[in-house]
This record gives sequence, C-alpha cells and structure tokens, in this order.
Amino acid sequence: MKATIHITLKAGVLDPQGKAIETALHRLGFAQVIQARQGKLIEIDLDESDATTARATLKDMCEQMLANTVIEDYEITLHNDK
Amino acid sequence: MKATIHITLKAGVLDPQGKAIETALHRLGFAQVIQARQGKLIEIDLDESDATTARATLKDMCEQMLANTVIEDYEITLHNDK
Amino acid sequence: MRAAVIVFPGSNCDRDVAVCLRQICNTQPIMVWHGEHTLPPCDLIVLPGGFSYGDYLRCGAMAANSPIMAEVVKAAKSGVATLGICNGFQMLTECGLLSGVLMRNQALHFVCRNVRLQVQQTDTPFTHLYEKDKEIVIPVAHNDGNYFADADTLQSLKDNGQIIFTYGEGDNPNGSQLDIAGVCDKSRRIVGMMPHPERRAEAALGGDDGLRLFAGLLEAVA
Amino acid sequence: MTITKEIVAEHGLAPDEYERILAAMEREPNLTELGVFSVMWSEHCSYKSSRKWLKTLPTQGEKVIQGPGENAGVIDIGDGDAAVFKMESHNHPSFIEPYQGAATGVGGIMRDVFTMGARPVASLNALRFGDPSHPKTRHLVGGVVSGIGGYGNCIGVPTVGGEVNFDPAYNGNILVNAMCVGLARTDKIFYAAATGIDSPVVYVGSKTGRDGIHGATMASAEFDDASDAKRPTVQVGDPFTEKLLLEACQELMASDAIIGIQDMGAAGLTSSSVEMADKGGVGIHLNLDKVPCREEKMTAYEMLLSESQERMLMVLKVGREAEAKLIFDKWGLDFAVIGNLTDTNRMVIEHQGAIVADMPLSPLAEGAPEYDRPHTPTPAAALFASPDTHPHNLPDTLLHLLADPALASRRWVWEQYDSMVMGDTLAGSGGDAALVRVHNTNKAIAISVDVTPRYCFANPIEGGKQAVAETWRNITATGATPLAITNCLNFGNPEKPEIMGQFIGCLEGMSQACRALDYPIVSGNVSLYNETDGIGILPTPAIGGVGLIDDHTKAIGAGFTQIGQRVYIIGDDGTHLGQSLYQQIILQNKNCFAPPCVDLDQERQNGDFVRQMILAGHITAAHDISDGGALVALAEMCLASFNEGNIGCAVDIQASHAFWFGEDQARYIIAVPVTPADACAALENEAAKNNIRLTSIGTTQADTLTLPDHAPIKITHLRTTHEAWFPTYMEGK
Ligand SMILES: Nc1ncnc2c1ncn2[C@@H]1O[C@H](COP(=O)(O)OP(=O)(O)O)[C@@H](O)[C@H]1O
Ligand SMILES: [Mg+2]
Repeated sequence: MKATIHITLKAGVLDPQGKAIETALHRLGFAQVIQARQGKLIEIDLDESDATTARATLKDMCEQMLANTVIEDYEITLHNDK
Repeated sequence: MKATIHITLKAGVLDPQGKAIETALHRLGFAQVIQARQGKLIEIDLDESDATTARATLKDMCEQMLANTVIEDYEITLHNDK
Repeated sequence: MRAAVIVFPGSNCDRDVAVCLRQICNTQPIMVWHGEHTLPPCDLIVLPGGFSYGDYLRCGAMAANSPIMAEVVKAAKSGVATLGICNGFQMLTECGLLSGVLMRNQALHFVCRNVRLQVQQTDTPFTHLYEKDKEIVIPVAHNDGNYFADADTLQSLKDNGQIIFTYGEGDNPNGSQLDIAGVCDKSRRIVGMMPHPERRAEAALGGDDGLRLFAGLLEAVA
Repeated sequence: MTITKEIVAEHGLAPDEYERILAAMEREPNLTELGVFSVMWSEHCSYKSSRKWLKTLPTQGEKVIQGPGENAGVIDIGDGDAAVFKMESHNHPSFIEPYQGAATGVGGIMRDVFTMGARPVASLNALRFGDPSHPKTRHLVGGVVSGIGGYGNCIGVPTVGGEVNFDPAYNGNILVNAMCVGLARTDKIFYAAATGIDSPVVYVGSKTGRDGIHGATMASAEFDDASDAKRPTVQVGDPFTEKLLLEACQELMASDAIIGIQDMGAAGLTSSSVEMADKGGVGIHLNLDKVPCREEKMTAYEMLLSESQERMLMVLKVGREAEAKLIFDKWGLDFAVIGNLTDTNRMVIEHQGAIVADMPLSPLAEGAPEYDRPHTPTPAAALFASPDTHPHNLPDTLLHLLADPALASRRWVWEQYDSMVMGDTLAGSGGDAALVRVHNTNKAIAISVDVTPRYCFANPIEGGKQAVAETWRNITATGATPLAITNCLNFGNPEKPEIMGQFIGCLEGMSQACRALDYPIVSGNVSLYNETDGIGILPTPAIGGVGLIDDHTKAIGAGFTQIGQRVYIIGDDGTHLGQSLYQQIILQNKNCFAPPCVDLDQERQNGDFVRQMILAGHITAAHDISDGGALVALAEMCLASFNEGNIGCAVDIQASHAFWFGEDQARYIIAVPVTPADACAALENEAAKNNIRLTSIGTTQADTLTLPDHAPIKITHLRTTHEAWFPTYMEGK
C-alpha cells in the first residue's frame, strides 16, 4: 500500500517559509497570488494490504513523530497498488 | 482558485530526509515501512477563476522558482472554491 | 555536580558543552548515547546543540523520539535540572517539556553571530548569577530559532515569569515572538535557550558570559 | 557490443587515446572497461594536461610529512600533531545546482581530510561569481552560500574564512573552491596504499545510486531500458550521513585494523580501487553483487562510475572485518566486504557470476596519458601612467571603494556559516587569517585563502607570486609562521596555447614564491575547461596557506585595540595604480595594465620583521595592504576595531592618491602602543637595524577617521557604507 501524507501548519501558526514564497512570487510579478503556505509531503510505502490497518498505522506515525500536532494538521491519503 | 503543488525529488535522486525518516520509523517499531520519501507541499490561493489560466500561471511559478527542476518534479492540483 | 550530556547521531556541540562542564565541575560529564534505555543518576541533564538526525523532518523531532528521551522526560519531571541548548531547546519543545515551537528563522537563513541578551529572570538555578536586566553577550547559531506560541501560551509565559532570556533591543536574529531567546517550565528547572552559553565560556573565545550559567548551576543543584 | 568511434567519442576519449587502450588491453575493451578508462583518463582524474607542470612545484620542506599524491597534504606542527589539508573545486556542479553543488564540494573535501585520520577542524572557501548585474548571479550566490553552510554547519565543522569575488569573466563559469584543514597525530596518519594479498576490500557509508554518471548518457541509456526520465547528474549531499561516517571512521582508526583507506570521490569506486591497488602495487578483485545499492538493476558500468557521496573504500587486515562491522552498524552505516587484494596487478570485476572487466592496473593509473600542450606566454602588459592630476576627494573615494561589490563587507555570507562550533575558533572571518586553536593546547593554526585573478590575467608570473605571497602575509599578520600551502588551479581550456601559457606562468610564479618563502605545496587540485561559448575565466590559482603560532595568546588581529597608539606603514610607499581597484572602480579604467611586482626578498624581510615584533609584544594590530591599497587597509582596521568598538585614526601625513590606493606588495599597517614612552622609538630602531622601511602615518583615536584637510569620517558611517551592499543586493532591491 502506498500513502501520501500532507502535513500543514494549523491556521494562525506563523509560516515564515510560506510568507517568503509569497513575497518572492510577488516580486517575480505574480500579482495574482493571494496567499502561499508551505507544508510537507511524505510518501510512504507500507507492507500492508488492508486499508483500515494501514490508515491506523499511518495515523500512529503522524501522532508520534511525523507531525507536531501542537502546530500541524495532517491528512492521510491511501493509494491502491496497481 | 486554490491550488496544491507537490514537489518531489526525481526518481533516483538521493533523499536524505526520506531515508532518515524511514530509519526513525523503523526504530519506533513501524517495521511495515518499506520506503519513505519527503517532498514539499505548497498551497497557493490565486486570484484567478479560469482553470486553464491558473494552471499555466502555476506552471510558470514552478519552473521559475518553486521547484528546482534539475532534481525535482512538480504536480499541480486545482481545487474549485466552495 | 554530576552532569549527563545526551549524544544523538548528528549532535555536534556535545564536546563543546562537555569541555565547559568539565571546567566547572572538575570532572568529565557522563556522555549518554541516545539509544540507551537508562539514565545514570545525575543532577543536570544537557541536551546539546547540533543537527540531531540532520535536522531532517523537523528540528529535534526524531531525537525527541529516541529511547533515552523517555528517561529524560521522567527525570526532568521529577526535578532534575534540564538544559536544552539550541537543538536541545527544539527537542524540549518537541517532547512537550517546554511550550511553543521554534520555526524557521524569519530571514530563512542560518545565522551565526554574537547577540546581546537580556536576562529577564534571575530566580532560576540557571540564571541566579546574572544581574537582572543587565545585557550579556552570547552567540547564536541556528536555522530554526524563531520562537512561536499562541497568544494564551505567551500570556501565561509572561504571567509566570517563564521568559528568562530575551534578545537585546534591535538584536533579534530570527524573528522570535517577544524577542524570546530562552524559556523555562513552571518548575523553573527545565530551560531551553537558542544561544550557546558554552561558546562564551573563556576569555580566548571572547568572554565568560556563558560560563556563569554553568557556574550558577554548580552552586544551585550540586 | 562492439566499440564504435562514436562510443569512444561519447566517452571523451581521443582516437589516439583509444589506440593506447587497445595496446594496453591487448584486445578490444568491453563497454564497462571503456567506461573505466574514460574516467581514469579524464582530465579530472589523470591531470593529463597539467601533470608535466605540477611536477615542477616545490613540495619538499622540513615540516612536510606528506606532499602531493595522497588524499591531502600533511605537515608537522610539533608535539606529535599534524595538520592535514587540501583544497578542491566543485565549479561545474555548483553552476548547475548551486546548493547541492557547493554542499557536495564541502563534503568531498572533508572526506579527503578525514580519510587520512584527521578530524576536520576548519573549512574555508574561495568563490568567484559573475557580474552582480548578470541575471543568474544573485541566485547562484544565494544557493552556493547556503549549500556551503548547509553542509558544514550540519556536520559541525566551523567555516572560518574564504573569499568572494565578482567579475564578468565568471558569468558562465562560477568557481566554488572548498578547503578543509584537519588535525591528526603524526603517528596515526592513514594512507591510501593497499597491501597484503587476500586482505579484504570493504565498502562503507551510503548506498550507491545512479548519481553523476556523466559522459556516458548514450551508453547508460542502452544499459538501462527501465529508466524513462532523463537522469539528473546532480548529486545530493547528506551531511548527516557524513557526520556519522566521520565518527565511525575515527572510531575504527583508533584501532589498528585498517591497512589503507580512500574516499570515493570523482569516479567513485573505480578511481578509489584503482588508486589503492596501484599505490600498493597489488591487484584487486571486486564482486559488485556485494555493493550496497539504493536503486534496482544497477549495471556494473553504473556501479563502477557512480559518484554517490558519503562513501569510503578500505582495506582491512585479514580477520578484522567483524570488529569493524560492529562500529559501522552502531552508526547505522552500510558495511560490505566487496572483494580482496590479489597479486595480479590487475583489476578484475565480477558481477552476477561473470567477469565483466579484467584490466591491467598500471595503464589506468600512472600509465595515463600525459601531454605537453602547446603554450604561448602572456605578453607583457603596459605600465599604467597614473593621471593623478586632479586628485579626487580622499574620503569620498574611500567611501566609494568600500561600498563597491569588490570591497563591501562579506558579513552576509559568513554569518550563514557556523564559525564557532568545536569551541576553538579564536578568529573567524573578517580578519586576515583565521585562527583555530589546536584543542587542549596553546597552539593555533592560521589559515588564509587568496588569489587576485586580475593580476594573474595581466601577468601570470607576478599573479602567481602574489597569490602565494598574500596568504603568507595574511598568516604573518596574525603573528603565526606560514608553513605550507594547498592550491586549486582554475583555468580555461588548456588546448588553447594562451590558456596553457597562463597556467605555466602562474605555476612559475607560485614556485618562485614558495621557494623564496620556504612555503612548500603539499596538496592541490586542477580544474580546467572553465569556459563557456569560448569565453574563459580569469586565471584563478587559489592558494590556501596554513601557518602555526605556538602561543595563541600572542596572536593579534587586524582591528585597532586602543586609542592613542601610533600607526605605521611597513614597506615602501604606494606608487603602483595599475590593476588597482582605484584604476578599475574610481577611474573606471578597465584596461589591462601591469599588476604590481612582487619582490620576494622584501616580502620575506618585511614579513619576518612584523612577525618578530608581534611575538615580542610590540604590535597590537596588523593588517596587510592588498586590494584597495593603504587607505582601504587603514579603514578596515578601524572597522575591525576591538569588540566592534569604533576606534578610528587621525592621519597626520599628506600624500598622493598613489600613496593611498596603490596596491604595491610586501606591505602592512601596524599599530604600536606609545607607552612605555620609548616603545615607538625602540620599534623604529629595530626597523632601521633590519633595513625595514617604516612610515608613521597617524594615531588611533575615538570614533572617526580623519585625513588632513578633510572633514572627519565617522566610523559608524564607514561601517554602514561598508555593510550595505551585500544584504541590499541579495534582497533584490
Ligand atoms: N595543483 C596541484 N598542486 C599540487 N598537487 C596537486 C595539484 N593538483 C592535484 N594535486 C595532487 O594530486 C593528487 C590527486 O588529486 P585529486 O585527484 O584532486 O585528489 P582526489 O582523488 O582526492 O580528488 C592529490 O594528492 C593532490 O594533492
Ligand atoms: Mg581523495
């Protein structure tokens, strides 16, 4: 099973990297940019075929280490193997 | 229009961060992890309602700044405003 | 004072702080490998600076999950004085012993230079040899030292006098809220700070403003 | 597969070189063997254009333990301590991907140093970028600087110095030269030579991927039909793994299990195994099935040519594998016995049950081609006749120079480097030479990296001399004794006679200076073909000098320490404005005039005097006069004043622009206490006795720099002017 995890900063948490991207895009002339935020993308290959178990395991990983839940949210997407 | 951009290392490029995450997950007892890769997630709010234009603009941003196309690939996903 | 320095893969200020502790204590501190499951009896735990696990994922995140950290948390909660310097500060926030987080520096650059610090609280075992509100100089060297916490947390840090070091006026190197350079927990025995006191511990390196912190600990906890 | 002319050409081999391969092999090579020849005979590995000339460099000296020929040079610094150092280029990768290119450059040179048993204690870099207004420059500066910091900061080795220059000649070819200095015990130096038939050959570190397999796009595409996307040739550095590799190697080196050790740098497994076996005069048998790989279905060709980072090759004593493996396991690194030494003098490679390469070693190594390329000497440049008829306002001229990209403060750069980790940096960036204490002793090593490419271009011999002399002066100005140098020779296309002429001229100048100053060359690196669309870089032989001071408490800095002290120039009056920044920036005259001459006897005499006086405690601040001339040097001493105080100088002599802005060599500015009352007289007497020219130019004072007949310049103003350009430029304003 493959999974994609999105880790994003909670609303209201300072995002210096997002801010910097926003400013740089404006400087490059992309005036349409209203806001930019930066997060993390983690792709995991899991030796597990049951989706429910996989999701539970990934949730554990996020809670224990991958995300800092004080400031970050996470979202797990599972992809079925082709 | 909101967009999500995934920036990932090209296949074959060493991913030290992913490797370190993988090792740490194993140490925490997640033996099921076969591989972990880390990428970036950029969320952009764009003042643009036409999907084609938005996509073209985002592509420009990626090529010019957001991705380092020597070693990274990018993937743009558009979300319609609710 | 029996001091224990925890060494993680990628720590690189472990020796520097050990040199400084040896000078103060006259004995070599105990170096404890991150993979250990027991902590030797000690009066001070130091989480040194560096790049544990390369600072990959989030600074301090993987170190906070090391086997030894469970013991460190236990000891710290039972009152053993605990000092996190730079990467060590990041670990203390990651494992919840201190509130707040250290975000990427505002300028998005690593910064290494001397900064002026105000000692805001002198009623901790770490700071009692300093004079309140007097400026001292200690170097910083970090990529992620931009202290962030929500408004309630900040208010409670202020109310409880937990902000112990702030950057001198106009000398904030990273965009930290309220110019915070170091905080303690409510017990005042767990301290995290971005500046490196061990780098300012002898005249040849520019002064002894940092050494006084360790000298203070020797008096307070031994 | 038969080897066609096209395949030979794809591998960068000339037709006559292929004839030599056929003769050496006594048969047609297969593709893997051809790949091995192509990397071993590349300019980078074989030094085929430069070898003849490198042999002329002075490499011997009383303090030299190991000269060129190993991973790094080694010198004796007393008490059983040795300094191990080398400089290397990573120019092309840094142009393609500045962050990773620079980062892996730092990682590579550190491995060269710790391979020899040394712990790296200092890192420096010499950087050249194109015109600041060139569209690529800002991005390249930002990437390179954060890449150097990213790697060095993480591994925990202080970056203590370097240089940054801009010139349109580097628009299409930036230079990223990294130097590393390590410390070892003289009885624990490790070498590459592999000896002992049957000794196990061990691979440690990171896994092998398809990184940086170049010059072979076609061939590898044929080999690997699975790959679709075009494979990047950029390598990504992993400083965290390198830190673990460093610690693991140090742990193993404490035992006596290692016979020989060599990092896998350029041409990876191929060059490391060929070099180890060839130096030991043995043969080597490798089984590639044992090589730890990070990608699937890697071919022998790919494994042999991969340039994946953070890897080492070792030959262990028979039976010591298990204890070594324990150490690498502890640090979480790969460890694999991949072969053994043989008595065949051949390299035999086995993969999936077949012998995929079987080749004689000596043609690969010392039997590589060596060329005496045609060369024409650089014609002499005309002397510059100074149009000093309408002198400009001195303070304005000074401020203008200090604000120029050529002289503006590099603080923006060096504050991104951790310069203090390891707790022994006594002086980092911002002075003449960096000073790094030998841990737990009173000794310190002094290190400086220099070259003035515009001088080298105008006159390669004088330029070569000047580069060596400037590092020598910088080290001297701290009170340390210069001991030896490393170098990184960056030039254009050696197949052009005028470029080869520059190369030979610079080497000639370097040699003269090294001999005159007892300052041998112990290691180095050559980077040729720095050329785009026929435009070559300026000849840039970067020199890294290393010196020693026995008692670091006697060392001094460039900054003034107290007001009321007498300030002198040591050496002749400034006269020479040709190639000066004054000529180029103020007069806007970019013509190629003759650079200042370097009188090596005078260098030696003046420098030895300065050093003696520093060690005797007579001098409180010293700074050599280089780019910008005497007034710029004086301003820099004000800017560097103790604890960023604002100690200025009241200048009390009237002098011409040539005096203040000439870039004549062999000169210093010093500050001397006026108490006891006869201190200055004593120094003046001493100078007279030694035939040293000493000119009193003023007295240190608080807050301002004043020149006769001009309004005072506030040091704070000097500082804002000097600090402004870099951050403003990098913010893109
Ligand atoms: N310009 C030079 N001056 C002196 N020695 C040099 C020079 N260039 C290369 N060398 C020496 O030649 C040897 C091979 O250099 P190089 O291929 O750069 O080493 P590595 O294989 O470690 O990358 C080294 O010992 C180096 O010190
Ligand atoms: Mg080498």
